[in-house]
Amino acid sequence: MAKKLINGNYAAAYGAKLARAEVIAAYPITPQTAIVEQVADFVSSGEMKARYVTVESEHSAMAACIAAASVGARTFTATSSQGLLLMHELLHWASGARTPVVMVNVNRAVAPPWSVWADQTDSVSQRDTGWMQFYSESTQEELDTVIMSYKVSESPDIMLPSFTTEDAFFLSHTYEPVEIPAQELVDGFLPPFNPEIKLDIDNPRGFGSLSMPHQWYMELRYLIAEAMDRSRQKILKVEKEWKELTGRSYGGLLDEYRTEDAEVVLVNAGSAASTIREVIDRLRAQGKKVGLARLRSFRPFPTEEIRALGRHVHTIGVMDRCYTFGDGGAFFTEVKSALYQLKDRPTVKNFVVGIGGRDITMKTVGKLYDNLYKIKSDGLDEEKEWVDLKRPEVG
Amino acid sequence: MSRPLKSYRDLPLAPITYEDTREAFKTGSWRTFKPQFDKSKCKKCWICWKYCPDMSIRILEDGTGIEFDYDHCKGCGICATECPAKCITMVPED
Amino acid sequence: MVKTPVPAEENVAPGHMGCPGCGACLALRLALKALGKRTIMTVPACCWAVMPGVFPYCSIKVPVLFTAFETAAASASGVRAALDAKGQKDINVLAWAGDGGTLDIGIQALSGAVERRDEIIYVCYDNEAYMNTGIQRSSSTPIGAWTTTTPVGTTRNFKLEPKKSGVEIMVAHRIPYTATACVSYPEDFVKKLQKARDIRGPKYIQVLCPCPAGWKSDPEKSIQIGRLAVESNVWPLYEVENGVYTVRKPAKKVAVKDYFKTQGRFRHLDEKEIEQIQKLVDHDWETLLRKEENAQKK
Amino acid sequence: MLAGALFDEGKDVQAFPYFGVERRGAPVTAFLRMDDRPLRIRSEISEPDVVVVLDTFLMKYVDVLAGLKPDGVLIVNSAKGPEAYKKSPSLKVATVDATGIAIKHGVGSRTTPIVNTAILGAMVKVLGIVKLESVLRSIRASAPVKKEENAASASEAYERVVIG
Repeated sequence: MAKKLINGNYAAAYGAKLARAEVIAAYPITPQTAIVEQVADFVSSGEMKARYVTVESEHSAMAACIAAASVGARTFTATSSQGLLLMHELLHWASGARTPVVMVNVNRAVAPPWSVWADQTDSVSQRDTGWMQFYSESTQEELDTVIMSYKVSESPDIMLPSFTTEDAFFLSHTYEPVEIPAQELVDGFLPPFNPEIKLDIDNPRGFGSLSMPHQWYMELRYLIAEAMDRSRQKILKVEKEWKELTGRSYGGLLDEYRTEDAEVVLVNAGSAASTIREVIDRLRAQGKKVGLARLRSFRPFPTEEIRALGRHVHTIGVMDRCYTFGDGGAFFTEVKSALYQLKDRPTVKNFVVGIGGRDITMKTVGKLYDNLYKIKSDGLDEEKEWVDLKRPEVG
Repeated sequence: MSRPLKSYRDLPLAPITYEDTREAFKTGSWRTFKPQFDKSKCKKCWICWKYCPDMSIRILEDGTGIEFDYDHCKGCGICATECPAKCITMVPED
Repeated sequence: MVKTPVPAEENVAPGHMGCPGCGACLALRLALKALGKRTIMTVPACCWAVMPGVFPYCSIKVPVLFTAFETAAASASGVRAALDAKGQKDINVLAWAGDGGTLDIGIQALSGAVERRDEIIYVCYDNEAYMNTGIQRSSSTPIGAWTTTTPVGTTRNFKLEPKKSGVEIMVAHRIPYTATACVSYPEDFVKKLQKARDIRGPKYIQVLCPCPAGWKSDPEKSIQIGRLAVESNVWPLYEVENGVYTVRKPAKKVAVKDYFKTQGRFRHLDEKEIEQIQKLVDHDWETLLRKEENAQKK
Repeated sequence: MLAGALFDEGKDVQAFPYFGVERRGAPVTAFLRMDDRPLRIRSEISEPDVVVVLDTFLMKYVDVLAGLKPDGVLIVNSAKGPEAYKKSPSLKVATVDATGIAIKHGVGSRTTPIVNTAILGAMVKVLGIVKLESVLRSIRASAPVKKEENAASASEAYERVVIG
């Protein structure tokens, strides 16, 4: 097992290479470009036996991937921000067609204003498209999750597309020591993609045909929902296998850190989780029982795990690096709704933080935990707070 | 795999078809006029067969003429218009 | 077996939902006769996305991927890439789209695929408006035509812009082979498809498909109307192979007026307006002949 | 057109097609719901009081009586008498040769006559829910072409419809 100093983008490219993706269709967009450049290198150097379709837009990238997957090829693409938004029509299409396309999305703010920095609004706003969504905390996790995603997505009882996210610059451009699993290890873990039904001249069929209200549309959509529910166990099973092979795992759907006896817990997705772990250890040293619940999977949503957390932790802060202009950030609304059925529900506050790449520092995290303790003693101050916002001077 | 569809359990993974439309859609019901063939005038040029948008004209095995697939013919009248020997006429549906 | 003017095999089953006298139905029937069973199709939103029937039925007898409106060409590129990756040889990848799906919403993907030199045959079946959604104007609607979005009214608001030329756009992409065709000339259409099949790289054919519903014409006259379009030079038949033009000269010249007479969509035009269109048609025809001459000299 | 006439007479009315794969010539179903008080149901009609069949050829493929109330009304475009379609004693059946009438008045083309205005005339007589002149006014308002011929078809069908 060779360790290398690489950044999140290269990790994603290694994931695609080791997974032996056969068709890549991708369009460049900051800060994802190094992924597609590295994949182009792998293909040109013969390290990847793949076809690279240099499409003219992200929309065509996803169209080409869906088509290639329908022929039975393992596909890979990567995008970010505006590119992901342009793909939106076809994200619905990929899940509806049950094509297990695997993608990496570098989480980047959506314009205007223009911003190439970390923000999860792009991926979160794809929550209704039937794609599985995994959020990485580290470059190593990024590489491993790309490979695991193929095994989950391509299993016959799932057959759903998935994307793994990495925060712009905090992961995509940050070089870290990463273990590159051996090709043989990955080959043993991930069998070739060979779907039962595919575009095949010896067995002609129509893919994606029409169905009227009284016929089968609703039932076909129900199958997608069923598969998404089934994916919860599949993700855990696949991660267990990966752990046996590499010793590495990432906490399943909800990656909890020191929550067993925690009085207050922060829920977070993405790279800031590492900073939070550091702050937790320091506060724990001062006797403060704080914890972290990292949303590793946003789709499928870890409803049961969140409920289990809510049964013993009574003050929860949900960090959203996005905003829905509805009832707060998306992680907040979904965590809160998962907790709603509990007999005595915890207090839940929404911290809207790090929008547009604004840094989530240890100081900020400390402030959040202080605020949660204040809420624990004096009750909820305000349900939603934009943290580190440049506010006019008060009084 | 054309099992009868009764519940979502019978469905394939996605809306992927597995049967053609010959039996399922008898579009012959759309006609108000239908073509009739007079074999005696037929010059066996197969122009009618060539131009049929609905694959509803079959050339006889022995090559002596054609027959209509009234299950599917929509009565558009192209064959009657294009036949150089004028041996196809459109008559009202009975 | 009997010798037939076009290949005997049928790769479209009867029972499809095409209107009586539909040019686009004849076009696909002929295309799949020409290309045969070793063909995989991509079909975006268009009449042919609905005409094959509802799940679980499909009247197209070759594998077909129905795709989003903009993506016929991009999907074809994806199919080709997968076939190559899987080592599957000599399979035609046929993108089959309407005029709107090709020259309006899908032109970006088409341009990308052709510029990438992807090994695909792209056929635009051109019924000259968005017919599946009920006859709205597209960039391929001819100048002078009524549609539901160019309804004439009191302001003479018929289609005022000349028809966008898909083939000339493809010539600008230095495409190895592009051609116009018309369902009224089946042998010609089949010949061009088989020629395209044997040429490497991207190929583009735009086939005129009379549409009784949209052109407000008699179903039984669809073939005659297609012929008049060609003979009046409104829709010249020509090929361009690596920039070299070969133009088919009609035996007899028909006035645009006589072509327009067969269709209700032109009924509102007065003498003067038809005369203006006649001039435009003659001008385009001269331009085309000059292109043919220039290319020969090279 | 019928909806227009009912509306002109102050009724609340809904008119909606079963939107499917409309193709010229393909079988199509259209629905109408009317009442004196505001209508609030927004769903398909599965148990109609009245079924109108414009093309008997369809009866080979579609069970047109499906859901029709036992004492409902069936109006058929046919040159035959009502008894040809009287499947059950409680069913009230009426027939009219709308195709013949339409061709006589030159409504539509010889190969595809347009029978709906003739059928409309018959419906006025059979159902008695709207006045003939309201329907004629509605026909003249919305018929794109041959307004008088369409109106004449309706009037003649009003006279000639046979109620079994």
